[in-house]
Amino acid sequence: MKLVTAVIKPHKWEEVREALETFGVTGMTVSEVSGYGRQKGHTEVYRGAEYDVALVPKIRIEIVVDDADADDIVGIIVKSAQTGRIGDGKVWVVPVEAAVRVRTGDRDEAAL
Amino acid sequence: MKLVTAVIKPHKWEEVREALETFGVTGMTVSEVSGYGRQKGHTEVYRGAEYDVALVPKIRIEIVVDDADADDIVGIIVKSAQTGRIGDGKVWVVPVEAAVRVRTGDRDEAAL
Amino acid sequence: MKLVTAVIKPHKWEEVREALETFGVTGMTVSEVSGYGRQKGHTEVYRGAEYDVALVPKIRIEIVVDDADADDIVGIIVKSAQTGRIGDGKVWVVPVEAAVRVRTGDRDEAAL
Amino acid sequence: MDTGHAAWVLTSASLVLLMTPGLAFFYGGMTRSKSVLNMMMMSFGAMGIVTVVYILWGWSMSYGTDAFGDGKAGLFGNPFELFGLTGIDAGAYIGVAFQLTFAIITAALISGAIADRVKFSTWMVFVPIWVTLSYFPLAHMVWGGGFLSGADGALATWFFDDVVPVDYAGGTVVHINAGMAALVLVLVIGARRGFGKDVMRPHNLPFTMLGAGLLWFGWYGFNVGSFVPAATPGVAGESGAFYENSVQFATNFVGETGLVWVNTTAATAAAMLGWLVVEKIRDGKGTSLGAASGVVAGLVAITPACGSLSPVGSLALGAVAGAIAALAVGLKYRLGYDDSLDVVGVHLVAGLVGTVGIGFLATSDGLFYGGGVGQLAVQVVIALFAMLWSGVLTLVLALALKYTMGWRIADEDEVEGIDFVEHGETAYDFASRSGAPRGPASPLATSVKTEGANA
Amino acid sequence: MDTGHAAWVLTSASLVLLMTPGLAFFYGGMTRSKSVLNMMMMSFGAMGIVTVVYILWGWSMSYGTDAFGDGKAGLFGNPFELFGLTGIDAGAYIGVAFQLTFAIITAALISGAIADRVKFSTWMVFVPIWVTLSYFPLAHMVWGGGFLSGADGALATWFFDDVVPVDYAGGTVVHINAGMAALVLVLVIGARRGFGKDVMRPHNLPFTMLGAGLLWFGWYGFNVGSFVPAATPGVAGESGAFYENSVQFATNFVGETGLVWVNTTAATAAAMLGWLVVEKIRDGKGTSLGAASGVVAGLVAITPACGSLSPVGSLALGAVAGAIAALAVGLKYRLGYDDSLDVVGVHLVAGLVGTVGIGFLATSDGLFYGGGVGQLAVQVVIALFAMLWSGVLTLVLALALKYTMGWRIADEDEVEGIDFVEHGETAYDFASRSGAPRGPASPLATSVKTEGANA
Amino acid sequence: MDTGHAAWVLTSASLVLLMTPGLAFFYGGMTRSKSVLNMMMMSFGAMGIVTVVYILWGWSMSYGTDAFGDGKAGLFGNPFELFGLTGIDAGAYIGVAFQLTFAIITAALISGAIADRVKFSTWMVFVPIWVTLSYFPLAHMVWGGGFLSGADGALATWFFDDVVPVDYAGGTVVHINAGMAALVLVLVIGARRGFGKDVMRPHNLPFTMLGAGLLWFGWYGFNVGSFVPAATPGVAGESGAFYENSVQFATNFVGETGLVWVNTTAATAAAMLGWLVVEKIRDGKGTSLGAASGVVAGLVAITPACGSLSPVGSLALGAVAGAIAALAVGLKYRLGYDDSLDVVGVHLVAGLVGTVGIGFLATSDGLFYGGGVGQLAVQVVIALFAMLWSGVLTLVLALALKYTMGWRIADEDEVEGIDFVEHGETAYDFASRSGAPRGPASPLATSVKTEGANA
Ligand SMILES: Nc1ncnc2c1ncn2[C@@H]1O[C@H](COP(=O)(O)OP(=O)(O)O)[C@@H](O)[C@H]1O
Ligand SMILES: Nc1ncnc2c1ncn2[C@@H]1O[C@H](COP(=O)(O)OP(=O)(O)O)[C@@H](O)[C@H]1O
Ligand SMILES: Nc1ncnc2c1ncn2[C@@H]1O[C@H](COP(=O)(O)OP(=O)(O)O)[C@@H](O)[C@H]1O
Repeated sequence: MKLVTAVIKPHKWEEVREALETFGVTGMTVSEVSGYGRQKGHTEVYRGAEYDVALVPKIRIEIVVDDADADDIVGIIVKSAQTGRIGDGKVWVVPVEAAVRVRTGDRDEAAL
Repeated sequence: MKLVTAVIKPHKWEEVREALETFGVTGMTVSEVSGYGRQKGHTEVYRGAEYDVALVPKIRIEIVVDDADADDIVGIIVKSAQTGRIGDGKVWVVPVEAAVRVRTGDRDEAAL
Repeated sequence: MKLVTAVIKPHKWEEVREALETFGVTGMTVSEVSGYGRQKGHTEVYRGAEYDVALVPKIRIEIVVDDADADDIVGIIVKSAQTGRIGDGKVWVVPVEAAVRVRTGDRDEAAL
Repeated sequence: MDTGHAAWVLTSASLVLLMTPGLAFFYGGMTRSKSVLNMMMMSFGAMGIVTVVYILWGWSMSYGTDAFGDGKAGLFGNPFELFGLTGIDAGAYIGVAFQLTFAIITAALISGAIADRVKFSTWMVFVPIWVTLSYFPLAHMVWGGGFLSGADGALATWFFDDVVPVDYAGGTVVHINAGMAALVLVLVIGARRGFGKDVMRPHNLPFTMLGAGLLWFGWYGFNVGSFVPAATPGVAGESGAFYENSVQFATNFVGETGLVWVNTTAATAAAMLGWLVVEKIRDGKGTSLGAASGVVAGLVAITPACGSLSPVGSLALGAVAGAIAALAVGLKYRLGYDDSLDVVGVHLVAGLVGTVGIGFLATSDGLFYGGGVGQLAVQVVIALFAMLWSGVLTLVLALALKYTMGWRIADEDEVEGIDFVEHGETAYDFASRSGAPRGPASPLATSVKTEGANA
Repeated sequence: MDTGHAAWVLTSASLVLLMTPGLAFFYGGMTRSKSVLNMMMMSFGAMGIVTVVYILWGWSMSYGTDAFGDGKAGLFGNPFELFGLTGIDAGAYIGVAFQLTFAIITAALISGAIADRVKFSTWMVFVPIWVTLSYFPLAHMVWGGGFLSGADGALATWFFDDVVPVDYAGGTVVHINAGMAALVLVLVIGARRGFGKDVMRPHNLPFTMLGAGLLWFGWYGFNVGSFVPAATPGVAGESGAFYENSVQFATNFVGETGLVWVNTTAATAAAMLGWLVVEKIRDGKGTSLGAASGVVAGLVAITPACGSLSPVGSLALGAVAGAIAALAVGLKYRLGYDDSLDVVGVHLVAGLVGTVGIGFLATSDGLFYGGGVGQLAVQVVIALFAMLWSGVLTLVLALALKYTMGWRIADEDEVEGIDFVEHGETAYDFASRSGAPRGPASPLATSVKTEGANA
Repeated sequence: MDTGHAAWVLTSASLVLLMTPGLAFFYGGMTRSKSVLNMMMMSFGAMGIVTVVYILWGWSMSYGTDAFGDGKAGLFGNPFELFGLTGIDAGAYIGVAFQLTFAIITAALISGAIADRVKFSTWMVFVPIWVTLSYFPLAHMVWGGGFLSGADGALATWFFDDVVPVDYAGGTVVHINAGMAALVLVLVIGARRGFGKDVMRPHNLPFTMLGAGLLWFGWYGFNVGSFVPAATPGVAGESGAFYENSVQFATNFVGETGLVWVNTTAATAAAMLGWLVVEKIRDGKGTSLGAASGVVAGLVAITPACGSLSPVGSLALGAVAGAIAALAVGLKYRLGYDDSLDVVGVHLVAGLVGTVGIGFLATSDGLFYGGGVGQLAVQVVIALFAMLWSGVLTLVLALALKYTMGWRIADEDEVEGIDFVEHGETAYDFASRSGAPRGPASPLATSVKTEGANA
């Protein structure tokens, strides 16, 4: 299995979720993170003091998938999360040696 | 070494922590995440407008462990996090090539 | 490629970011997490009831890097995040099989 | 003016002034966390700009002698007569104090309908012009002895020369006026990006509860402070006339203010319950947002009627107003217009319920109390006239601004959040997350520059 | 009634009304974030339902003529005599206004003891019945010339016919009554799931500070507004009688209200410091929750005593009350009953300290001022009687509801959070996290449906 | 004292008391989330300790007969004369009530300058000594017929025997005094760790708006409550003297209080706009923090002047004060001193603008109204004297504490967060994150121990 991790723009979350659902992804784990990269944060002013906000909010998605589906899923995410503007994010894939469903103890493919 | 990642129900955190402590896990990194899966979120109503909340809160635990301990630790987590109801979560294992303790610079097994 | 994950003390974030920038790291993903380990949380008192706070806040940094840079980057993080006091955190490295830049679809090294 | 009465008017003016910050929280809690500051700034901005224009020409337009005609039952007072309050009787200042707070909150009420999407600069231009075109004239017509008062030549007298229209504290001048303006602005400005699709739920309901609590508290000044010694028409203290602290005056004062206080409370409580019951039946649960909304609906409905009803009549009026408003707020989704925080559903609807309800429930001559249809007809007439006046003038002004300054911020700015875009701020920075107490300064913002300060 | 006095009573009634939203924040800040809305709704719900019953029969039961016997020193007034306030003297409305706010907050005070776990529907049924059984009768007995007043035939006169029991603003009627009811409910309803094991720390201490500030502010209406012209027994304005604004009345009014204001402030300040000192000694640190709690403990303690003590005596009473309450709140862990937000530890304990403290500190006849034990004995007697009355009637009612509607929500619902389960809401949605300002609508909630609105 | 006047003073005292909790929110919202409780505790702590010392010797030092000399135009009253308020006229309590609230907020104002870094214990020792050395004497000098009053032998009479210095409600006694003390403390205590480098932005701007709203509301008590019947010098009711409720008194009361209310509002509104305009020009955006700050700057500036200006003059004074303060707050970065929440920039600067502005804008004898330079000169003199007095005494006290108890908490504690370190608490626990409504108790805090409670 593989662990696909995607970092995307928050307002694309809905589209990505729908695209993955359509493809048949039944589960994932999501978290709010901050991104640092080419896309720069903005500047705020408090009583004349300017603050640069270096980071921008992103949504981080983790999905454990069968080896077979990994590429398709990466493709789907890239497609559905794309705006073409700087800051769209990254997707990366890591090998998974084992997975278990806590409720049942089912292992690996059966766990997903 | 391995990286064991577990996504569990928030109110099971205490039990999991205690079980791992008993086993001898001295450290881990925890974060609050949102889960998407068979367990569905609920519906809220604001001035007659219904909102479906698609995600449910989960706790994400990351533990870097010796190869030897990986299976036991996965087992302990599954056991202590289980309620038998949908939404209990997942545990997965990923290979780790190196680990360092920042304070000392100790590497790998010594870093844990 | 490798995925370097670092868990550090929050107030060291700035230094780590600068050190990485100097080295030429152009992007990373950051999140606020809670750490459990040798460093103990503190105790609060509400109307005479004491609460132990088991976890301490940490910053979690994820960087996907070229194989070549992995060790240097780990070294830079360790160096810049070090205070020598308990709780400085951990850094670990995991293999990455693929990476994509969402905006362009560029893959692997080109995606970083 | 009697000193006891004066002490109460000073208290009341301060209470009504507090209502606008209260409104900022009532509304601010309902917005998304990226828009709360802008929502509050629309209220605070109104406090700033309306105060200035009220002192310059607002009082004069409201309570000065008619600008045109024989000076009787006119549309608005001469703005230059008492410009800058120069040459007014010292006894009138206390009336200015009380009245300017009404002008402020009326303008601020409108803001809830156009949350999250309007240029702050356009709002700050809209407000002073709107109060000049719509508020000051209506205040003059209703309370300044103008066209909607009981003065001879006034509208009511065209139909029934013996019936005096009743608007104790502002059902027409404040709520129908603001509600109608809100409706027009929503239609002119359009819906928020993602309306009906994205989730736009309240980001901080305790703030909304706080706002409801402060509004309820302040409303005692609004309603009970509107007591007018029978001896003078017009607003308390306006003329600066002095009343002997006679047994007679004291008895009137104690009796009327006590009744108005109780009625205000009765209607508010009943409306809260009315709204909760509708929710319980329709959605299965009574919500805190519903309770807060019901409180406001009840306060709005009783505003014009608080001097004419019995406590039990007030309970009835409140219950009806709460239930109707609870149903009304759902309509916007059907009709597809984005009255973001339900200003129309609450203020226009409940304002109409209260203004017209007087025709049924007035203990003196309400339909249910054996009175004829006269009062009812007159109430309907002034309500319609107020809607017409406010609607037309707001439309003209809203369109004029649309094609000059423009109302909307850019779509992407709306997504990013109006707080940052229009004010360069973020409402909250809870440095480290819940449960992780040793909060460092949030690591997510960096490198302070202070050139700004040196500019 | 004098107009200056009337102006102050109107202000006071409004201030006391504000105390209940203040309480909603004092309590709401102490709950967990998943329970804050329900906690606030228990207060707002009381504002709704108590207002209705007070207007219908509450005033009549409190200040009407005795339901039974010779109409003297009875247990409660005839609920039907002034039902719906029909036929009351116009001058009495202002008294209704002031008194109904006391009934509201007394009921709301109880809610803190049973936070996080009670069906909202059961609460909304409990409140109106409880005020009818326990509050209105005690108000009648103490302030309505009833069994705990100084009237002949009253309890006190059985022991010492010359000593009049003192409860200036509600030590027995409000605080001992609410505190005792809270204790009974906790025992009947039981502890929160995880009590003593899970962490249940305050989720928003600034809200608790806000609540303490608003309570302190409102309490001036509560205590200082309770001034009663010597001429009449019973509550200010109750009779609607008129007082000449003579030098004599003015002097009494200014002197007594000034003293009560200062005493209220003195005791509150001293209690805050008293609580902080206990914490500093016991836990090593003075906390903000302790300061807020001390403020309330001081206000509670001075409530019955504010008219009888000197400012220095008030400092003493406050310091003692703050220290004792600070120690008392710890007991629940020893005794293992879950008085969630310490209603017993604060209101019952400090209420007793204040009521009994009068016997020691009253400048007229307190033990420390050379008075005999008479006053002390009488104060103890009325305190015990109030505890007995409230305890028994609350127990009966609580058990009746337990076996009919039931009190508790399901255990899993308690874990999930009562706000969602009972009200279908979540208090907060800080869209994107701290430090990440470009907050989009939280990505974690999706797809708005509005059928609900069309139902 | 007239009962209407008394009713207003009671209301005003309560309003000013509320200002300090309001200040706690105004300041608390500006701190980082790890410091908010400590910031609020500095205000609440002042409410506790100042009340105690005010009752013991504060009133006596402020309004007692001069401690030295011929009892005329002295520096402070004899602390033992009315110690513990024993033997004061009953009519004076209401004056004590009103005045003690001024002492509380003056001390609390200082705290904003030294946010996040000061031992709570040192603060609690500083406050009572500071009010004794700096506040009570200045109150005596200005309002107690002392050295800065119009009494013969007073400072002003050395220069112009016909000009009476004007400080209606506390420009010198409160704002210049607190602002100067803040400046001295900042220099003695030093900057926060990371000042000018780390980001220290407000963690909860809605709280700051709430604070501004409550301050504005409470300020009506502050200014309008300072009305003094022409008949007596000194504070309203101080003497307990009784005024016939004559047409004359009523007319004065209504006229003066009405004007003061309107002027207060005018200056506040104009200052808010003035501050926003400066921001718009300098930074491109008007901020909510700017609006809130402008509100306070305007209130500060009009405080001494509210009785002497016309409404239009008040608009002018406010606009100037708002603009100047907006520029002044930037200076600290240039000068590199960490006046954390701009107490100097707002209170000292705007306090000077208002005090001196009277010399220009007073309708009676201001320079712009054809008066001579006399008033202007006198205003400058009393302002300088107040700065000198406060500066010197604060410096001595601050240094004494620095070398005894010490002011600063440890650096690492400052990083960790003063709330936990000094109070053992964390302000917020938003159990589960936004958008994830089924919040369990935060999993991040564990195992409750209650031994503490049993200690
Ligand atoms: N090397 C990296 N490792 C992990 N995350 C990264 C890396 N580079 C970028 N990111 C994430 O991707 C987001 C977008 O990257 P950015 O450089 O801003 O734009 P783009 O990917 O379009 O060039 C960043 O905000 C960050 O969260
Ligand atoms: N493929 C997946 N990859 C990553 N996390 C997953 C995946 N599937 C489920 N999860 C996580 O596990 C949680 C529980 O899964 P769910 O399907 O709801 O119940 P169950 O595991 O009992 O069948 C989800 O909320 C999500 O956080
Ligand atoms: N085995 C582990 N797996 C993942 N994270 C860990 C592990 N051990 C420690 N950590 C993280 O590293 C942080 C510091 O570890 P700790 O034991 O407290 O100090 P040190 O690393 O200096 O010995 C912890 O708070 C936790 O976030």
